[in-house]
Amino acid sequence: MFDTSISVNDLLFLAQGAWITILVTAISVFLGTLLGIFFGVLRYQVGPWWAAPITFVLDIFRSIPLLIQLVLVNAFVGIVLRLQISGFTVACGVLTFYTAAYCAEIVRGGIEAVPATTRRAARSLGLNWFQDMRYIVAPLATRVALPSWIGLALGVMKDSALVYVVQVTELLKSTQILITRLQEPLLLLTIGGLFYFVISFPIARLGGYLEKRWSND
Amino acid sequence: MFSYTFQWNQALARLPQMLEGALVTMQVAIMSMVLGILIAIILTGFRLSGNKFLNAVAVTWIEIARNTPALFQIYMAHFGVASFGIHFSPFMSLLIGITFNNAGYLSENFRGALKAIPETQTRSARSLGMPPIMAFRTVVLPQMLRISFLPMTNQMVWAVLMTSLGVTVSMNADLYGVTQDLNALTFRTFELFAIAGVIFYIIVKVINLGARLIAARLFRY
Amino acid sequence: DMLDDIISSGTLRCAITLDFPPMGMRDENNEPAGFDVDYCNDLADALGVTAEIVDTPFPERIPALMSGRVDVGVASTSDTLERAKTVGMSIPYYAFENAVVGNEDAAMESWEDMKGKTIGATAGTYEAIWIEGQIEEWGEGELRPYQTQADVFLALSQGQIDATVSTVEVAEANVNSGNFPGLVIVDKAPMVPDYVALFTMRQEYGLLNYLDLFVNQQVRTGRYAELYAKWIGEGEPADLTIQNVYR
Amino acid sequence: MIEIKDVHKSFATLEVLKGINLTVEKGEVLSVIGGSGSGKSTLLTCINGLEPINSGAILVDGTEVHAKSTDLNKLRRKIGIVFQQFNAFPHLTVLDNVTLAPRKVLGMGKKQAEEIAVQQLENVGLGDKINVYPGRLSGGQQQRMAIARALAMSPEYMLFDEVTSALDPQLVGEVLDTLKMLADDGMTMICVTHEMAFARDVSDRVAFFHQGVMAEIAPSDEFFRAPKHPETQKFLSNIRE
Amino acid sequence: MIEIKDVHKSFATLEVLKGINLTVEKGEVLSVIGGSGSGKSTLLTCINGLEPINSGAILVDGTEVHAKSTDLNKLRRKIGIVFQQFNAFPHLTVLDNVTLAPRKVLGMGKKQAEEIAVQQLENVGLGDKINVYPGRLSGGQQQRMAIARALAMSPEYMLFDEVTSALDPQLVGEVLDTLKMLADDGMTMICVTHEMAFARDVSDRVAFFHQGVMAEIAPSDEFFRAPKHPETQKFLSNIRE
Ligand SMILES: Nc1ncnc2c1ncn2[C@@H]1O[C@H](COP(=O)(O)OP(=O)(O)OP(=O)(O)O)[C@@H](O)[C@H]1O
Ligand SMILES: Nc1ncnc2c1ncn2[C@@H]1O[C@H](COP(=O)(O)OP(=O)(O)OP(=O)(O)O)[C@@H](O)[C@H]1O
Ligand SMILES: [Mg+2]
Ligand SMILES: [Mg+2]
Repeated sequence: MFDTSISVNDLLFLAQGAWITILVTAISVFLGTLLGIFFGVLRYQVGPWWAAPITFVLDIFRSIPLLIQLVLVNAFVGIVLRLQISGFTVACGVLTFYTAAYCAEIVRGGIEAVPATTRRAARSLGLNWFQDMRYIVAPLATRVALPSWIGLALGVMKDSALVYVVQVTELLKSTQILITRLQEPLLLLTIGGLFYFVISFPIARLGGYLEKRWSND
Repeated sequence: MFSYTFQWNQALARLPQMLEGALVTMQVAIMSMVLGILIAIILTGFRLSGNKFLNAVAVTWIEIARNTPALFQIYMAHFGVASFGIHFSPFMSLLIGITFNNAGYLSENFRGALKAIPETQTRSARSLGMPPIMAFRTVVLPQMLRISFLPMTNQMVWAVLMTSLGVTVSMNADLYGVTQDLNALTFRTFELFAIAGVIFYIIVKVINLGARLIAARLFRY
Repeated sequence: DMLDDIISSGTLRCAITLDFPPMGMRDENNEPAGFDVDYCNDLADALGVTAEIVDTPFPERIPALMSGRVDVGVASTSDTLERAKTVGMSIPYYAFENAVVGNEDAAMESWEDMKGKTIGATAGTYEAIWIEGQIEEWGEGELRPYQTQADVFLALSQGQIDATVSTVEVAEANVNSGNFPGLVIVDKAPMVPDYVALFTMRQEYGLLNYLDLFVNQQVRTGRYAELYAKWIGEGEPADLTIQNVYR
Repeated sequence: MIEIKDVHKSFATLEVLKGINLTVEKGEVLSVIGGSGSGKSTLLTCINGLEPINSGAILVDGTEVHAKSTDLNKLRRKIGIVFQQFNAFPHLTVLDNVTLAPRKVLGMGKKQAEEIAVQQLENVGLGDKINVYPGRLSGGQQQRMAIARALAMSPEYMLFDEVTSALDPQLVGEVLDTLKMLADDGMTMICVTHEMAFARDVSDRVAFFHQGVMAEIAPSDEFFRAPKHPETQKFLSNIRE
Repeated sequence: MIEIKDVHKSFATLEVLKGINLTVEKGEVLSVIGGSGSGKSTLLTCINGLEPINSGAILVDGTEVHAKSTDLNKLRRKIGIVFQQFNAFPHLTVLDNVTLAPRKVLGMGKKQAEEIAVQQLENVGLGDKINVYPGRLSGGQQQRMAIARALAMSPEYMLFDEVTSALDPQLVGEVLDTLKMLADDGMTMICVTHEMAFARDVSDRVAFFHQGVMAEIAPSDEFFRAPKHPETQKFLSNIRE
């Protein structure tokens, strides 16, 4: 149908880029979520005043462009600290905190959405703080937070397109490499976009589905 | 502790240039928001119109905007559409890319906000003898904008952050572009980008603060 | 020092820009290839280690070295004095002539027709800096600094820009590739030949010394000419010897 | 006069009104009671044309509501309606809530609209809340504001759909008093309600809806003294007064 | 025995309890009535230590609730409490709602906990709803489930905070019947309520709260027959029975 010189090899090359994208995303989202839960619970528990320093630091990750975060951290660990850290590690590190910054807010929102009376009922039954968190708050907050969390995970995946600045060849960079050689920008960009779409869309739909399902019961 | 010598003076000397870039960044962000909101309202209308074709147009737009990287969208606005012989300047490409992204996300927000407005509101308005458009404009729209105000503020912040992606379409007048050019000249990477980061941070804080002031003025209920 | 570190680690990490054919590019298996790639491999062989090619866009070359991501830059890097303040340069290992490449529709006769046109270049390169200076002198025209050489030629063939300045080798390779319809080489650019050097951390004298000697050996042994023939083809490579002193 | 003639109405496959016949005379107060889902709200929204009907006809002062030629926006000016909840426009002050329709729909001047609004708000006891936003009002005050808002259009008929059932028990009384005042003034009203005391004391007739059918209608004292339909009896006995 | 001795309690600058003295004997049923904001709910949450107090003391079987040394989680096992709304854990089935605390707090085995739970659920008439989620229950059923859940911990005291006031009128009866059954079984109970008939018929004594003060307390027949405090009289006359 198309007159194209894109070979199976090239598609595999793209798939490899997609794999890097998924890997970077998975690592960052996993670690970032753990950190985010920690910070989110901490923030909720100690109140806005005591949490102010954490809030401030996390806020930075949400207030300056990811591109600058990557360049800065890369320059800092490399040029200033002179540590031999791979670009992949820097990318995952920055994206982890980037995820954590947003995740902490989502977690806090989720906890706050659990009605105080429900928690009072739990504590009144003799459940201690931890049991209340584990058996009542966590499951209920998850329902509230999951849709936003999925949105966040997808956001991180899309934003991971920027890790090319620390020499990580992810999906979009792979696409650009092929464009360099094959000079079929429109077709290649469409294929690259399709890759993103194929990863992102089903997960987004799953989020929508869960949201619907849980809002019913 | 560091073997590296910071040379802040050299970087700070470039501050005026960077502030000029920040102005361009703000310009792009604001324009992309204004256009984005207008288009988002139209797209929302398409989705609620019941017309299959219009709905498909809106859904396609929204899903692409939400499911592909902004960088991709901006790149596409420059190199992708050029394959059809349509050329946009770097400024326009960036503006179009961000606007496309804004419109997609905002439209989804508007739809959610509309759902949150009880149907009785429209019914009350219609019962008072208002035609549909008047009921929408005087009763539904103001409430929708209020519910969407926080998401709109967030989108504005993202629009500012997204301007940094303009370098891929050879945009070098915005804050990030200016910083990168200066970096090519002086290689004070850390210092220059740290300053750019601070400027971005301040811009974002000002937006958040401004939004809060506006909200306090507009939404006194 | 770094020379010892490289030898004992067993790998040499080279920053190479892979969208700069024929110096750095990817073959049909998307593997790195080109003059610079071979040059890096030769260097690794000389050191007795294996080479690792780190694909590095032009604007990122020096940051990549500074941040310890690579050991040596083999990336057609012009040896400007400005850069030498930050990194250490070897003696030149190659020299480019620059050419003005235009889009047919822009109908240019000589390099001076670039005046007032929209000119693209790769951000942070020797050419970009030169063009910026010219535009300032002319007082009209526009520079569009793209992130990669490929984007520049893409934009040029799409007609988004009217012209670019690039090395003769790259210009010819791109024009002859047939990938970019509508490109023509207009003229030589009146620039001082663009000598490019290997670079590494500026305080690593041991390694810099080694690099100087290595470059000279490449010339002496004819490997330089051999690589030229392989990647650039007919013609004469630029003379990198010093008459009666250094062969 | 509101005439409802053999009205049938379905949502998709669900038949909600199964042939309703009913006439409400000028000046009459009719209460409608019945179980949840029996079609009471639906009937009200059909009367002012918010919902289409499947067959039959509804005539208000001789105008057929669902006729193509009827200007519904004009017709609705003479039929005020207040719903169970979310009546207030939260983004407008109490005064703006009330003046909105007179100004935009009737094209009234600002001053005149405000005079009328203040008058109506004072009638319902909200003279001192004119410049607050509805969010600051209690539920009962919001409902009274909604009544004032409807009255500002000088309607000839008022429809009330369980206007007290979303309210705290303490607040019910104030709203019912407002309705009573309206009834005493001679307004033609159809009130869907769960308040039996109100139905008995204020209305001229009471209708009982059961699964889309008007099972019984009778003058109010007769209705409560001697309900005829077995479902009516069951319904009334279930409600502890 | 619950002893409340001169308890003061403030939220920030707002004094909500202004020196409450009250003793509830084992087996006694006390109803607490009073206007909104008079501090009734606050008192209940102080009794099981959910809220700290500013001064005074609350003793449950001689243990001071707010003493540092008191193990609150342990104390709470013998004080069941049911709130006005949002009692159910929506993510757990009815059975899991009831077995959660016995299993996690008392460390009971799954089988034993379920036996007790089924027993309690049958007592409150929910024997057939064991495996549904609370979202599928009516408000009245949810409240009865909450009662069963509290009872599954075998508490010695039960506190009820307006457990019927968020319910539709039809559903109030079933919950009150459950409370009555409990009272008949000899449970010690403090019921904050708006249901005067219940207060009169079921409780031994009735207390009236007014603006953070216990204005009056008396045996229930006396309380309703001859209220002494003027505020009590006003309150009672305002409630239409
Ligand atoms: N827009 C709608 N779409 C589909 N079904 C509807 C719609 N509105 C109402 N129904 C259904 O029509 C039936 C009658 O509804 P209606 O609101 O008229 O009852 P009601 O008598 O007012 O009950 P309630 O006392 O609960 O207000 C119900 O089964 C309801 O679910
Ligand atoms: N957590 C809290 N923070 C601040 N103020 C509170 C809090 N809880 C209750 N109050 C205030 O304390 C006062 C007493 O509240 P309480 O809930 O005890 O009243 P109540 O008698 O139970 O009223 P109701 O009948 O409305 O439930 C009220 O003015 C209330 O606003
Ligand atoms: Mg209804
Ligand atoms: Mg209370």
